[in-house]
Amino acid sequence: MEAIILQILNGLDKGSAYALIALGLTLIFGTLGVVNFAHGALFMIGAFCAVVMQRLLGLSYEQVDPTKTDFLGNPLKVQVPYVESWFGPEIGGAIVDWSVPLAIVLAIPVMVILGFVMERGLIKHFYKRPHADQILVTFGLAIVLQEVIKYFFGANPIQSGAPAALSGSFDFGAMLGFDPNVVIYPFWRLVYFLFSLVIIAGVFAFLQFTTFGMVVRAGMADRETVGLLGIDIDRRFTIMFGLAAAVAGLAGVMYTPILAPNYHMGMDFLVLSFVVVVVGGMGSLPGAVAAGFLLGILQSFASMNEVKSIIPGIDQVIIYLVAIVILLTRPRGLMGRKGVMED
Amino acid sequence: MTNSNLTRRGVLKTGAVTGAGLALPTIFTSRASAFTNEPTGSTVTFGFNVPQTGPYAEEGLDELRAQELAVEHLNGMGDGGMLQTFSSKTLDGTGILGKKVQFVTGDTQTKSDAARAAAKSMIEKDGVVMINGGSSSGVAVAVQGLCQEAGIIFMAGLTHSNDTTGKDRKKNGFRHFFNAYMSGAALAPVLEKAYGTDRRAYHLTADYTWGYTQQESIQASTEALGWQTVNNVLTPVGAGDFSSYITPVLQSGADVLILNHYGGDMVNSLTQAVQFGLRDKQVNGKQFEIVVPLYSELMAEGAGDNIKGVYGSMNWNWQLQDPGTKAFVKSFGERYGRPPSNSAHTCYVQTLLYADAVARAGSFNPCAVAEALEGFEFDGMGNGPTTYRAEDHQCFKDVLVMKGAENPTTKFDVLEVVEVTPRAQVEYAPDHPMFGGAEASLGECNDGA
Amino acid sequence: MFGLNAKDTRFLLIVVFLTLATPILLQPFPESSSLAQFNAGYPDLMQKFAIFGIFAIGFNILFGLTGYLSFGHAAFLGVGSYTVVWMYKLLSYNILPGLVLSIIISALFALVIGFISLRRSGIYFSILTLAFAQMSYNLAYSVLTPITNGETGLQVYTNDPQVLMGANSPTSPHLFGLVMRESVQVDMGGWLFTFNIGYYFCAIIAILAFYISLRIFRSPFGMMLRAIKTNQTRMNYTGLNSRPYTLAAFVISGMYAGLAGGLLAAMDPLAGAERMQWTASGEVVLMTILGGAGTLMGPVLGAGFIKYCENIFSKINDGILHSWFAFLPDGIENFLVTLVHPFVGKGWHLTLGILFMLVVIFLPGGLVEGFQRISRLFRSKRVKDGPRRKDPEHHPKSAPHVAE
Amino acid sequence: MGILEVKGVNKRFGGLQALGDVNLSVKENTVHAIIGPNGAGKSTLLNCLVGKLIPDTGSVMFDGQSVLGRKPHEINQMGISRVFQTPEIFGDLTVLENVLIPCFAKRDGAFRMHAFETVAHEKEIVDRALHMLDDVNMAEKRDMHAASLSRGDKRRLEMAMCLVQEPKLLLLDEPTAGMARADTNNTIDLLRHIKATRDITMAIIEHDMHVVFSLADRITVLAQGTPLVEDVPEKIKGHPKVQEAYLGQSQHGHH
Repeated sequence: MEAIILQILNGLDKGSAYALIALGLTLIFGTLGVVNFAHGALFMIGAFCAVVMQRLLGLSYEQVDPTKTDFLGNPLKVQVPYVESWFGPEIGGAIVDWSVPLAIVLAIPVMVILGFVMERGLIKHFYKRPHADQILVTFGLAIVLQEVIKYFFGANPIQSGAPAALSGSFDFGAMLGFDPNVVIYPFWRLVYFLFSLVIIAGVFAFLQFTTFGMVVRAGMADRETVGLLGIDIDRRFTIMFGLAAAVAGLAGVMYTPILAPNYHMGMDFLVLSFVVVVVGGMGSLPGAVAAGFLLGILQSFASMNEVKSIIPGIDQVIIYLVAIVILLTRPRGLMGRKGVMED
Repeated sequence: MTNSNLTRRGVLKTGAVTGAGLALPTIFTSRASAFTNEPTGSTVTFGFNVPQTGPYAEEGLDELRAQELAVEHLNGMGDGGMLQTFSSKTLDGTGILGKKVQFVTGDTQTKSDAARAAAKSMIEKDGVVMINGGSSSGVAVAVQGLCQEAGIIFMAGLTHSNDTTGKDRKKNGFRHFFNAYMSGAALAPVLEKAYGTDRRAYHLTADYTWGYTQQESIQASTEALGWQTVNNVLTPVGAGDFSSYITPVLQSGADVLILNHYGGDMVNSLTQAVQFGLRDKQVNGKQFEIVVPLYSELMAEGAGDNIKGVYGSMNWNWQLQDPGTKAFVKSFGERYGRPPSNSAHTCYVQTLLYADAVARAGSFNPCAVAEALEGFEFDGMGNGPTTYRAEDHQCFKDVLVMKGAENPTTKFDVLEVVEVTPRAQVEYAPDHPMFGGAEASLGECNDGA
Repeated sequence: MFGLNAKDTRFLLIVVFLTLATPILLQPFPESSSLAQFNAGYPDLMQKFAIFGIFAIGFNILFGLTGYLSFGHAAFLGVGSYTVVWMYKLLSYNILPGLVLSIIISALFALVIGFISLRRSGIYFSILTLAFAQMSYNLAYSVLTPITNGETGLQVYTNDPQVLMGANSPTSPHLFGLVMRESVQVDMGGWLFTFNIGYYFCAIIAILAFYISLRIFRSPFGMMLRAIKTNQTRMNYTGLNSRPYTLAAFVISGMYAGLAGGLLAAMDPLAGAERMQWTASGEVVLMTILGGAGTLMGPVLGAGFIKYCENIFSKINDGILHSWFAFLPDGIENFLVTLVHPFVGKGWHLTLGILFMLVVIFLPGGLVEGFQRISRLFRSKRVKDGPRRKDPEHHPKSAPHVAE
Repeated sequence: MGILEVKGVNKRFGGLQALGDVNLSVKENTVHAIIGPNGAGKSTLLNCLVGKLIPDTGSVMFDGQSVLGRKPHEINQMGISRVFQTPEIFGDLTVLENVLIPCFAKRDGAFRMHAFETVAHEKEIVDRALHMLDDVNMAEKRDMHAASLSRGDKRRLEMAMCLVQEPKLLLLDEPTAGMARADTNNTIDLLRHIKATRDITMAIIEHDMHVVFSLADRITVLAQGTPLVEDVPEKIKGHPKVQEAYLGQSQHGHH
């Protein structure tokens, strides 16, 4: 029982990341009709916003510490972050410590602008091109983005931890009355789960309750008609692209304490997120979210020793297996609309 | 920084052949030369095959730095590095056998296929006499096989799997790096001292060949201490999120988690295990502990604070205090502004060892070189007295047991040496069952002729 | 000749000539010149050109003609390689049984995967093929290690049965004694040419593969495949069942991939699991698009281009850059090296990505379209009023006479 | 006994009765028009004939065989060709290839692995296709890309693609929808020409009364999914029920 609860928790957490990425992907597909293979790269760039923030806050000057030596036997130059010398070691240290949440402030404008530039500069020209062309050009873009990041940040994973206050864990099982020390859960994963719920709710509320969202939803249903009403749907779609990029970026920022960012994480997540979107049904926002959580939980269950001992390697293929079964039994995924992406 | 003049073919450069070519095409198969890529000009070309793209690119870069440095030292540039401390004095800083050393590089991408393609390109196009480097066992075994077929010498880089000098050992291949068995043998006494003999270990193992051999080795040596192995769970390579594999650990009653992971997987699994609070727990009345049997500096750096107090093993570390290490660290550090990693050390040392073997053999013929390396005993290369065992071409030397430092001063000393396990403790018979047993054989030397 | 019209025959003969002369054409620079690093006429790379050419030609039969974008073709490549190595292990180093079997086994694989995946179209099809290929890769890398030797790659051990191995049989891949890795080197006044048996074996198969693809392009079957790409509704209402056509195309292209995989192992007796990874499938997509999907020659060009970059372009390191710009003043030299550095050597992926985007954006017909445009430019300069210009909107990838 | 016999066909979509007890008989070598206001069920009926929809009850017999449960390509192979409201052609192929494909389909059936034959060597088929193009006055456009044709030419090409199969029954779904008057007249002429030169049965679904009355031998009026009357054109024109249900409210002809 405890094992099941734990795996559900793990699954929800994995699922949050899948759902957030898939949500952005679906927003782009649903509004613009574009299949964006560079979406994984957006997630990756989001994660690197956290790295950049950490480095910005960690910007430091050198101070020679004569009592210590470096590896060559010279007096050690100690790096003192500016924030620490400005605000004192305590507050300064806390600021550096909170760099991941603070990176949200950086990620939102960066991602929105990146989204705008991508849409205006590239994607716009592909609305009328076949889906295969869209896949290919965004795939090319994904390669370029990942190589650029690699050029600046190298190939190693770069750790950026959660703030000390949130980096511990709590005994979730004991709270539910199970044996203590069994169902343990890290704070940050809970934060990530709640954060993703907030974002998902925010996106839905935005589409549901604002005029802007209503127009966009109408545009998703029938682009031409909305265009006839004299509404500048194109500009709104640009904004949607920025929003989708921001969602992917935020998903990336907050994920860094769980997964140390590296330049190829975008490609790793790309395949997965596409499977999620397709399982959910192309163009269906609730479908994307549901499929994200579903696949996350299924993957967690498949990783259990009990399951793996019956079917070895099931944890490596479960996602794909589920995708195949769903696509064959429900041609348009869980909640897909008819006629979408079938030509 | 000009004119490195890197890619020139070693073969067929002599005036005689070229001159004859004008009159009549000289036709010959590779049989015509004495051995593959026999250097006939005034230079000899080495091939450095390291990951330059993909997840291990940084490690490859560090290996490349070290190899460049080794070439400079062989050619008499720079301060000579370990040449000054090396026990064999055949090399004099004028190249090898009067030939200047050049090198070409290849990108393994940490994929067997790509590594072989890069190696083939260096053998066929650039005419290299040896290939050095690499950062995974799969690649090492694949390239070693290729070099055996092609008839050149292979010096493996970072490869830790028992198979490289075990069931996949080859007459043309040599390994300076230590292996999983040695890690287990070196770690066991330290773990016993730190954690006692009554422990229950839970293994998470990367689901591929290296993971299997390391897990097998560590399990064997910890069980010899009296530890129990509660479970061994295979995790997909690049899983990213290891939570579903970590959460069952506490329930299992284990009190030690052994992470048979490397690279990005190690960074993530260790970080996440710490996040799940494993190290704060008391199980069976004992403090819960994590062990990472194979460490690398770059990955330790990636894991940050999470590594504090975690035991692991290494082939070599720049913090050693012997003269060889000091000379190398100085040379490398002044050139690149950072201390060398242990895979860089291996690649550096192997380049010198190969050159020395050629000089002692008086020939570039791989069979002669192999003979010179087999059973070769040397010192002054950082690991104390070392032997290349003739039976399996594995180097035997002291192994380092490391621990994540509590108070690192820079990002370079996040690990500290806690024990130098003497060589006698990590030795094993060449027909040890983990190394292919009696069936494993080096085969015949191939010089391509 | 060969059941082709005069134009196609000429085209085929040119291809045959180029293929056979490759060892000479790819060594344009004498060994001692500093440009020798751009020579590509060494066996391994030439073999790769031919083999990935076959892979891309086959992929093009599916993607170029029917428009079905498979992201899982690398799986067949891997299956082909594993088959050949297993035949080495069981029988002997003769490549023939393995190659024949690799085509058969990959055809069976393609039949099963195609039968299931082709129940869907568009991106759903792509995802299904991707899912199958990733499953194959993940399993081959880990759980199936007893069959595939996992990460290390499947290879031959001395204790393998090799029941057909005689005392004097070659100990590396051969065709009835013709050893694949043997070469004849010819040195001609500083130029070095390597004529490798393995390459010529691949080249002959590649020519056959090309010929078959040419015949398919010109056949009613090929026309049906193009019809499927442009309008499946009309196809069905014309009394044609598109499913068996697409399945046939899928299986044929799977067989090509299996053959290519088999040849990889025939040239180099090792089969790595990475061959099946989705990025390997992506690579053949890149090759086909870069060269020109739906054209006959495009995929081969694309394959050659990418393999050239991977093996030659990637070797340009800073030292070489410095030697190029050495004649310039130091400041400018360093500036230029810094500028070029990210794009060459280990940064070649970046160049590839940018190039690929440019091709998709501006040259939907790939490199072939680029060549056509250039040659049209020259032609229209010569002929004053110019030939009738084609509709700029029309993409040559679907034109019937795609041989150029 | 007609070549096409529709008996008691019902089709519901959720709560909507799209077709209610439709009976229809199309006699060989006649032009039979089906008319009705928007939403009368014309398209649903057509889709039931070609295999795109399966009726809930009833039977559809063509040439003595049931078409129900067969796929569109099987129904085509039985001898039914279809012209769409917006011409469905192979846009990326040349005009000639567009006509070649139905020729192959007619000769070789739904699938044949003719990968090693050469299109250009199939003299008989190429001749037949060229002859057909001649017949619809498109011979000189044979090498053009079908997508670059004018709308009228596309319609003509589609017609040629259907006719070259010599179908026993040609279904036309509003063949003049959206056309200018001149194009409409051209199409009428083309259809008349077809009717005059071949033994062919046609069923036309049409809005445009001008087209219907210039071509049809018999007319069925459909309203709310049920046939109202069926008769010769002259009778239909003056029929009060029709006036009331259809003509009265949609005198504007085509939309």
